[in-house]
Amino acid sequence: MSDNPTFEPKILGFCCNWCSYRAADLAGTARIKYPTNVRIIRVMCSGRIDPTFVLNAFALGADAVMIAGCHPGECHYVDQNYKAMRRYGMLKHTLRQMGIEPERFRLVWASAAEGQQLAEAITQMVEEVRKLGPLAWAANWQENGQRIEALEAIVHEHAEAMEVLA
Amino acid sequence: MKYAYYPGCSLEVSSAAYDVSVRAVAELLMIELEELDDWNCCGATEYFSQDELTACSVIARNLALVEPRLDQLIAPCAACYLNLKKTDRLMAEDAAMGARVNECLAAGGLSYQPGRVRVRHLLDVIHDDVGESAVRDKVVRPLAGLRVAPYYGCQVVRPAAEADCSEYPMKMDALFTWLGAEVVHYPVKAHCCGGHMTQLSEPMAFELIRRLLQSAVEYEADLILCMCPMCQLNMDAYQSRVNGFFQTSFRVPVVFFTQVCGLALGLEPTRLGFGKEIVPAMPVLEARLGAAPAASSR
Amino acid sequence: MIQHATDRRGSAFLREVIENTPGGQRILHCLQCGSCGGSCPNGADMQYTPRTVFAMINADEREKVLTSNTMWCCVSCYFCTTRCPQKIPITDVMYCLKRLAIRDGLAKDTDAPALAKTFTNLLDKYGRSFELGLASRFYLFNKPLAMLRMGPLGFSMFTRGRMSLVPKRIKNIGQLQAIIAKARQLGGRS
Amino acid sequence: MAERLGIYVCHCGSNIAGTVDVEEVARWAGTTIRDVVVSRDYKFMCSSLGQQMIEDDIGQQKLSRVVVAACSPHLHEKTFRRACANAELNPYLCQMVNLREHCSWVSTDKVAATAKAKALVYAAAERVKWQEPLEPMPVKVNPNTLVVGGGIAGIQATLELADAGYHVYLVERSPSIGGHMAQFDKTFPTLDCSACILTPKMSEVGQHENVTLLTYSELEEVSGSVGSFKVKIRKKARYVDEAACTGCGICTEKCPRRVIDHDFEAGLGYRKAIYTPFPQAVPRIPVIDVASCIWFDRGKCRACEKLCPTNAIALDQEDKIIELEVGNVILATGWQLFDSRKLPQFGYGRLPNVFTNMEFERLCNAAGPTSGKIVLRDGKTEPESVAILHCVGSRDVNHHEYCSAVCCMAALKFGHLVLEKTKAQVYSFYIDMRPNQKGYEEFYQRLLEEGMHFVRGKVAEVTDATRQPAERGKLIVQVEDTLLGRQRRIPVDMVVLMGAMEPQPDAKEFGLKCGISCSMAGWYTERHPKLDPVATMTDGIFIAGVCQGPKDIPASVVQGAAAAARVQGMIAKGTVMIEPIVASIDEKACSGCRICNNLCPFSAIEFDGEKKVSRVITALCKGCGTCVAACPAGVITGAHFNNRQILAEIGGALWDASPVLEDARAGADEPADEEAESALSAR
Repeated sequence: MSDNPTFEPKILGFCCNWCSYRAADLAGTARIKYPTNVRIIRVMCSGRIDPTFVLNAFALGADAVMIAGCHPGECHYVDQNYKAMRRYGMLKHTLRQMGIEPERFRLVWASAAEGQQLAEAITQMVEEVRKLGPLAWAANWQENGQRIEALEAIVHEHAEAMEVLA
Repeated sequence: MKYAYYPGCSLEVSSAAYDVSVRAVAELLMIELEELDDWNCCGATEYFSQDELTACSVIARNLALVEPRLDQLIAPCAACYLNLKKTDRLMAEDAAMGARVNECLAAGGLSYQPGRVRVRHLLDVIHDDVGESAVRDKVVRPLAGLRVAPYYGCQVVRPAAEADCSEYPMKMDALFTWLGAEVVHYPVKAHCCGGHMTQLSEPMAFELIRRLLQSAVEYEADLILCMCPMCQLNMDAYQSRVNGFFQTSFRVPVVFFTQVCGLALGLEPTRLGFGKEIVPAMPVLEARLGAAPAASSR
Repeated sequence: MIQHATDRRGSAFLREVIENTPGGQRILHCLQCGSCGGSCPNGADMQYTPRTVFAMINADEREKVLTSNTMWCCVSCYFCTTRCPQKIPITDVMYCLKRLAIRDGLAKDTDAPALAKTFTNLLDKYGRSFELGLASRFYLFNKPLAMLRMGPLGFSMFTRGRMSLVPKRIKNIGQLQAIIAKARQLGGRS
Repeated sequence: MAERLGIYVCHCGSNIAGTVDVEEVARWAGTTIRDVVVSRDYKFMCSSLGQQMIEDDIGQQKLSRVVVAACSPHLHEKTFRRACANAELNPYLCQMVNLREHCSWVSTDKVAATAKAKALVYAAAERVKWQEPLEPMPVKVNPNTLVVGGGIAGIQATLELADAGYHVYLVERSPSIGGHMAQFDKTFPTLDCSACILTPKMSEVGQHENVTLLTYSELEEVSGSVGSFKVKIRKKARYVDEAACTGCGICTEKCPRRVIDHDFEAGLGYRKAIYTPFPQAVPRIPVIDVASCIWFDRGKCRACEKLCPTNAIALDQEDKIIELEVGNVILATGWQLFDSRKLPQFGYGRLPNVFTNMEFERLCNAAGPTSGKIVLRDGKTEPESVAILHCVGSRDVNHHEYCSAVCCMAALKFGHLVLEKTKAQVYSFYIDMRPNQKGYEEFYQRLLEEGMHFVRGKVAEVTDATRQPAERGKLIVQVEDTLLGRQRRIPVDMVVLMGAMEPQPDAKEFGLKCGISCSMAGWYTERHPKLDPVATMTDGIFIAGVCQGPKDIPASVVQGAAAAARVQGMIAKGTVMIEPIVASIDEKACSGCRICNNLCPFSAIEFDGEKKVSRVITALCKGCGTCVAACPAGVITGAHFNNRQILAEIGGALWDASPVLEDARAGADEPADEEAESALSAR
């Protein structure tokens, strides 16, 4: 934990083309201000987000990753965001095993009209991650002291993850 | 059903009639009241106009005193009801404020988690929790022929229209229909009685009181039913002075809704604190309902 | 954001009121529609209707507002608050104005501060309010003449056992006073 | 082989340059990012000069990839793709960076914003290298169009298209077309009678050879995409055989069950259990309201059946599902009236002589329940004074924050009608008077002359609690006259509440069916608020009228016509090019596990039992990419969003974050090329 106020986390954001990316556009046209830490990548649907993308982002030094999609039941592709939701649940568990705090990986819903809400979610996440301090996962996780316990925990955590999926 | 009970200062002496009738009616309707031990005054509106934090802390002490096994608190006085509710909400909505209030409570070895206690008014407990059929079953002396004007005042229905509609509340109307009374349409039912203005500016306060009395007369109500000590005091105790001030001749009995409710449930007038009101209510009650038939009464 | 807006409007008073009223930033949204002034049971007696006061707050007319009778006409009936189409907590703004006026000794032609003080003094002392004590002290010090007129009322109240001669003190008054002391020390929103 | 990149950073005037140091970004990109051969900044990239610059570079510098850092791709991606195409570069080898909406407009700190801009440009540059030339897929445009909603906007759209010679299916939920306009008496500001101008259009729709009118029907399902939509429509049972019915009206006349008409007559009039909503209804074929019909209630009666001269009554009729194929869809689903009971201080529903605006329209209407006489609830007494309250449910954050746009003018119209038809005094209680279209201000002036009272103030309450004898038997309107700064109590006989326009209760679900979204207030979202107001984010779906936001008749007509024009454009083109963003499966590598099969909501993935492999049906695939992410063998590719491209983008976006660079960055604030490279080699 560091409360170093000068630390500027680097956060990667995945937005779906139809709701959240347009929400981000709306935040812009409405000139709503939020921190510059999040860099947004556009995919057609949150369902496209492959867990490897997230792991890769962390491996390349992202301090956090945000996934934003349409609200449940409002997916442009009927219900693909539910698939994103499930993958998210599983991935969150896995990441915890790897010593990554839950605050560093978030799934948010934002309709095309919710620029304000998306901006707020981003602002909040940046503040939380700033408190946590740098992740530098790729470098740290090798020497991560808790690794053994984490590995031990994996077994029943995995069971839980499966329940989330079921 | 068990509830913590916060009588409030007025119910101790000046509005004892409210207190006794509340307890009596509650008992009959199986509303178990457990008086808060060593509660303190809520500060009415007076503390908020001086110092918000002290106001909230003083009020929060009472919320903190509610036993963990109870999660609802009944306050019959409108001002107390609002203050308790307002403080709870303020602490919940403004986390910083909540923290500071708790810091103050800590000085007295207390603490309160906002939202833990749900503050209720007896009227809405009778209407929602006890309910129509249970009430109707208990009626031994229907109020047939009695024309009542239900007066809700301000602070139970506003600002949060939680206990009832903030503009045209109906729960007391409903209750007295169940009790067999004739409920008159009383357009000013949620208007202001003047509150502490009687102490500050009589012309202002008297005009407000006049509007309430006049409307009751216009709609030919036999009496006005109150659910707040301040309202009752203003309309009852000041009625003669209002008459003096406007050269009017109002003579409208103003009593607490629990008193008349008690009658319908068969309780003895004496057990309901009748006779404490300045404009006597018994004459009109007896005229409409006839003397209490001892047999059926409890 | 609030800071920004108040600075832009250039009214220090606006910021002061917003900062001292829970939910006060809604004042920025006043449409000057007047549903507050229309709703107020004492609106007719107010020097300035609440709507006008909001305009004056925007115009930084601090002294004029705090010496006016507007907030002292407020009886906390909350009609303005529930009807305001912009969700401005008007009654709470009035409380804020009362606090500021009392704190800066600007309250004019009203006994409200005195009444409030007498009331809370009794509360601090006994933990309960005490009508006779309140009435006698308040009237004695503020409107001795009115006291005579109150005589008959007091008497009829007394004969009906609706007035006690002795104040009641709560058991754990020490605890309450400790809490109050702490609150005073921390200093409340004024 | 190394690609040759061109980077183009747009100032967008000061929109981007104001918060992002665009020169620096361009300079930096040129020196830092591999394979960049040109990197420029320019005031307005989207201008013809800007585009020309790009085209020239592609030719002269032999660019193989282009990155344009400007605004949202949703705004200008087409523009720059076209520029590339002009210079014989495949448009899909151009990538946009959203510097304006996602960076400059949302940031204040120029240094931080510039850093973010660099990362975004880097990401795009890395991604574009992996992009592949694609060809958009041509789709023939079905010339038939579906219009949903038979109000004035839908009618206008229908006629524009039908007159142009194209076939239109007009679907209307209620038994007749006409919408709210059919209920009105006069229309502002010209005061011509609503029926007189509307009914001709209605019958035109009814008789038009190019129009298939489906009333008492609802859109159930929309599938497919622009050019070739498939729609399912539920034709609700009318219990009347449309072919046989002549609309003679005997059934209605003889029907013994009379009920209050809450729809067309706004509760002021009656109708029969079998009815046509109003005399000029189109079609003039009645419907049986099952809820009030004696036969459906008690199994007796059948009067209509017995007396129908053409045996058109069909009590055993059932709902029908109709399937249609259309190229485009126009939604003109309209609005509903705010429920004034939500503002109890105005007493609607409690005080008899408080009316809603829709009730008042019917009172004024010569064909209405009082044959146009303005009278109190008792049906006979003419009011001596009328109060009209503006903004009931509008401009009120407790209900609707927006302004309903039509109420000021409607209130003036009402005022005029009262002054014309009665001797009454009329008061308008307004917050702000907004007569802001052609001829509207003049109408306001006219009412000032005609003697309408105007009180600036939102009414606090309407009450029957009197204070002076003069107030007895009146409704007292209590208000602060904000221009006098004084509270007033004005006794009147009648109060009219100008209720807000609200979105249809099912607007949201309905929008989802068609793949379009709603604003926070619940109105359909247009593609661009100024430049593309009738198109939506979904190609081939257009919106018109109030469903897009509160507006009056002229504005609705304009939108109806505009939407029709857009559709005609599509039809005239004959074919539309749709984005080739679809999934494909490498059949040689597919293990046939079938995990992907059930993931597709459009059943665009079929399983080949012979070869034991899955295959994507390109025509059905909408390109969401869920199957791509799900394939355990990684043999499904999502065109234009494949793993290589996205991973490259991730690497680029984090070019300055990679731990490998940590120390290096500590030294030089400007990393040299090989550092940038090693950052990427971490991938």
